[in-house]
Amino acid sequence: MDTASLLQYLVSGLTVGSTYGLTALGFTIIFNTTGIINFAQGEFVMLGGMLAVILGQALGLPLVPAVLGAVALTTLAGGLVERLAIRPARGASPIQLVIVTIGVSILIRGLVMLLWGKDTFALPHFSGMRPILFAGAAMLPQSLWVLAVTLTLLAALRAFFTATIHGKAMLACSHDPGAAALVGVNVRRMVLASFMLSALVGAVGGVILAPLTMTAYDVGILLGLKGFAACILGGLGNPFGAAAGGLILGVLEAFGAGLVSSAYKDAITFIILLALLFARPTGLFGARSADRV
Amino acid sequence: MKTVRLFAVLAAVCLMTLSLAPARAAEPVKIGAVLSVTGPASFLGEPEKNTLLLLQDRINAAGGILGRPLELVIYDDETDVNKCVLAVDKLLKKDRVVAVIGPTVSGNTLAVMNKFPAAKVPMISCAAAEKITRPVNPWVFKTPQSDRQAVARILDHLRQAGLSRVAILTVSDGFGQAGRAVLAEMLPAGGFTLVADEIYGPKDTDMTPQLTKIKGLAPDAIVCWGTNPGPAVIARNRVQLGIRTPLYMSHGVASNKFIELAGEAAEGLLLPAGRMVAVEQIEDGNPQKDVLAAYVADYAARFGAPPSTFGGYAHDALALVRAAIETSGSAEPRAIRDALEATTGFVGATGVFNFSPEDHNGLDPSSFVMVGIENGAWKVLR
Amino acid sequence: MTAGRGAGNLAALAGFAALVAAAPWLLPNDYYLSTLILAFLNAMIVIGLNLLLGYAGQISLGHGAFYGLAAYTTAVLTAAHGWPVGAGCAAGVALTAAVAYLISIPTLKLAGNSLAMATLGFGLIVHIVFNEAIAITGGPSGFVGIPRLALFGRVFESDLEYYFLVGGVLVLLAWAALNLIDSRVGRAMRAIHTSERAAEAVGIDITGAKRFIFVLSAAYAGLAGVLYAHYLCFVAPSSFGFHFSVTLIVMVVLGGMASVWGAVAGAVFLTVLPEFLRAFEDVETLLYGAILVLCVVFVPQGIAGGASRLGRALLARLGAARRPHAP
Amino acid sequence: MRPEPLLRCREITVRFGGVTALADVALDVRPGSITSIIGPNGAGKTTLLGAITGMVRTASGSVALAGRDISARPAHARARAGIVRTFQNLEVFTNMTVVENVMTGCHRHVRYPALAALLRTPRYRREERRCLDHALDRLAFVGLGELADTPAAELAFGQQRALELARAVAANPSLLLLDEPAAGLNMAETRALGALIRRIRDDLGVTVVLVEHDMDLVMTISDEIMVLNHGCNLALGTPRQIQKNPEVVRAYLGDDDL
Repeated sequence: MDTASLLQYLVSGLTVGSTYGLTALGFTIIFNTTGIINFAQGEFVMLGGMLAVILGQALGLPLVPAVLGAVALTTLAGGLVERLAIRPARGASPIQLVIVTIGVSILIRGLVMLLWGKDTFALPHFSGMRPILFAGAAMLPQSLWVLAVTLTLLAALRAFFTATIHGKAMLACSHDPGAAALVGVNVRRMVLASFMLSALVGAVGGVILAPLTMTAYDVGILLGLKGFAACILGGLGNPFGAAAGGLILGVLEAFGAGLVSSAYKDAITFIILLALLFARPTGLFGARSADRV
Repeated sequence: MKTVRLFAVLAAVCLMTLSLAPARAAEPVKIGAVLSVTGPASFLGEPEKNTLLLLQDRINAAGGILGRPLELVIYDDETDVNKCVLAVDKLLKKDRVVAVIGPTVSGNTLAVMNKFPAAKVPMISCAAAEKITRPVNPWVFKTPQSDRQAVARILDHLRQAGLSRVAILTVSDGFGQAGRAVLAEMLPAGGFTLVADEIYGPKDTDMTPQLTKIKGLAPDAIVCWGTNPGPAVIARNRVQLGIRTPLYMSHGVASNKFIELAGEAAEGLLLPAGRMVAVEQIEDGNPQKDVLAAYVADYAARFGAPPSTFGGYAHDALALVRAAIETSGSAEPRAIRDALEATTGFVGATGVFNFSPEDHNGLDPSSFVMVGIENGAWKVLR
Repeated sequence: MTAGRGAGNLAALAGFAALVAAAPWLLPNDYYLSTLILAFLNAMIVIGLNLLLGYAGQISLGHGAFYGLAAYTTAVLTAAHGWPVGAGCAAGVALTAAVAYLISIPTLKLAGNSLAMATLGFGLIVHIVFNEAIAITGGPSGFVGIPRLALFGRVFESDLEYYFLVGGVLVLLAWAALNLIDSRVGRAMRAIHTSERAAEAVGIDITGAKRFIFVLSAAYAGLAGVLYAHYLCFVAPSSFGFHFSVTLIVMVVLGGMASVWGAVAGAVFLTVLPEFLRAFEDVETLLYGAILVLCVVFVPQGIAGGASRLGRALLARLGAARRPHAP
Repeated sequence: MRPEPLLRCREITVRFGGVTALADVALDVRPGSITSIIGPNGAGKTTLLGAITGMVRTASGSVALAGRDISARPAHARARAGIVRTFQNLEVFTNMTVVENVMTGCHRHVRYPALAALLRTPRYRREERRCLDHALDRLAFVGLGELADTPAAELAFGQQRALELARAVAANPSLLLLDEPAAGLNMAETRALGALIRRIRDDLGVTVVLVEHDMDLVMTISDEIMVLNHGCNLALGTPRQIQKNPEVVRAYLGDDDL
């Protein structure tokens, strides 16, 4: 096994892993504020990508406004989800809220399918498709975009949750909504903000990934699944853990496919993930107990 | 008292209508269809459904079948085997159709096939698997070519180009699995060396690990068996990794969507495809030319885009049933089946069908041509 | 009183059995029988899953895999190895229970989201094996040639016969679940749901009780799985994936947590609903999602909880005497 | 000559991370006695109950019940051996009725295989009948007989306390550990509780260990009192002896305002 191949596996793994990590970040935001696992998170990623394509193709917008528009619209959609589905179900148990998010994800998928059909679309690469070569491995400029955006978002979220009053208020809502309300935090507004913020993060992920992975109405399912796995692996509630968990998953898959068996690459990944989970039930970087359903 | 009388009158009216119904002159010919209009195989099922709707209007505008209007009952199985079974039951037991078109995918077809001999209704599947018509089930037919015929075309081309060490990269769904089995059988039998047998998932978005591994084995050619969007990703990854080995695709990507998705990375790729991908390039005198030209033009006029070759499977299925009803002069299921089995020289969108009691597919490799992609367009290779 | 509730259970069970028996004569045509057969099979799994999730409070996103494991086991044994159907079915359920037992050892140490992830991972791994072990399972395009169910020399050929068989098994499984809930084991699992400490304090072996209920619930899924395999005579991996496991959870919650009849209602509702929505074609998916959301928002206690609340409200309206109790 | 103790704890040490919660604590409980454990907040009283019942991992030490060492047994096995406890925060099973709560308490002495329950065998019905009668009897004992079919979640706070007691005594324990049973009760309720605890000992023959802050209750009903301070044994004696013990007085005044 030559080093160039190994390096290529690593590069591929990190690229795919960023897609999982980006989705996982969105899970973290909503979980940290509400304790809900948002099954519609993958749908936010899909919406970002699809809306960018639609704005670009149907309305003929150039790439940058199309991307910004897609992110803005998806953020709005996140707010709508909270107002129309989550807020009316107030008082429901966590598992019922999970069912609500499952319903929402199916609804969003159905709506996108109805409006724009079942085809797959590709978004143009941001900085062209000429691969960057180093040490025998090839990487697309878009992969650098993805990695850079993942890291930037991660740093921004860390800063937001630890350094700003809003971020701290959102965390407080998850720990004890009653107490948070007592000290003057508007819990409802925080929940709304968390949905919009995570939709925004999801949409940014969606538009940045769409050139590489292409997009269609149903890409959110798999991303949501892998994003959830990344979250649990990294430790639920920890943005750093979520991103790291995503990267680890991606790298495991790439090496599994390249070195062991491409047919069983997902099985290999999940076996390792389960082994890690049994060893550390709260995830690799998780401190808080994660015993919510 | 009044209400009772009212009910009595209503009941009498209902009874009369019921008893009169069968006596109406032009009772429609009911043909059912189960297609994967949504779900993973919607890229097949949707054009199939559109095609059926198009043909229904065309047939009814021309006076129907045997002077009776054609009524299609189309159900979507969502590419789900349970829903497919339910839909077939509904067609056979509730709607009482005289023939069934579909299902779209092989797995669903295999799941429902055994219901048809019991119901004594013919089925014309739009799925490709060989197991559908081999061994022959008297009540089951299919319109797509078998993978074997597509692979035969690719092997001919490989042989002419003098390529012998071949790597295959197939998708882990029913389509890829069938192609992989045929490739794994026919490549060694044809004197080729199978140097790599890699798999990717239908939803995977990056195949560079598999291609890196293949690159390291330095094959003469790569054959990829899948349907959109996977092969487009593979074409792009191939360019990204700077692989110059010729890449053959399956007929599963023979639609303009593939060229759109793969973009520049599609240049120079080769694949076997039905003649429909490039109607204007069909040689004069080929009987399919007129059939395809009319179909493509009508479809584009109604749905705003040219049909994919998959729509042709449904086109031929309905056209075959219609012809069978008209030759036998009866819309009874058994008469349709007998007439279908006796059909020869029928010119369809996919090829020329010659059914017999031993062959319920009726196509040969000549229904495929090898095409290449040049400057973002299909080019038939001769 | 417990004895009183036992009688209530029996009455409900008898009513349900009568409804199941009468249904074929109430339905306009045979097609609905196949829908009901699939609905009843789902109901079996959901009763089992509700024991685990609704009563014991342990989530599983791997029940689709148990369902599939049993279906594939009997499929392979009967079709490829010539086992009698009865033996294949027994082996299918037994293997599923055995696998569930092994899985439960590491898995049930986890709780909440970690447990969800672990069972989900197990389900995905099993699904990948169904897909890739082509020599045994037939791969993604499925496994054909499974014989129809034959027990004691009798082949269940028609859908009507099969319907009565599946309906009968469902009534039995519901009866057994009701019995279990009102037993030492049933109280133990409900105790674990509210407070593991308090359960331990009265001598309940938490690990043992959780493991038992996990295995039992997998066996329910397994029984449904073998009946499914010999009904369709075809199995494919896509029927047993992540999506199906999630649907099962939705059935539990929508039907009503901790309610056997809720499980049946949830399974039948969500199996039949798409058949009704089919008329809406392209809007179907959208409507399905919207209905899920609306159900949770407006009937948070599930169909069973909603129905019993409605019933109570009606009773109160009618002035029926409710036993007063001190504050 | 003292009789053989029912419960005998020796050198119990418990550490949470770097903090030593209990250090070499010893405790003997005479059969048929009411023994109280008191001490300032944070003295390790509840931790000691946890160590006895096996819910808290001990670093070292031994626990013996009726002369048999049970130190290695998990919590549920110790409960089966006869040590049953209640909790400081109410731990009523809110998803059951009142009588079902108490029937759950019968877990250790109602015996039939799960298969018997699934198939509703005669043995299952016989045992369930017995269990129900026993539970109703215990409910009546604590004065909740009228509320058997009420959902447990609908009970008032004091009633939930009584229910916990009924559930605990339904297990027919040989040793009952009560963790602050008077917390949150008013004076009248506390007096009734004291009488109930006595009846549990006198009528049901259950040995009681009581962790309690309410000194009136402790002093009235205890036969023997053990004082813990900073995780160590501080004193042991009758209520009268303890009240006069200067170290105890200092521990309370110095550490806490109780």
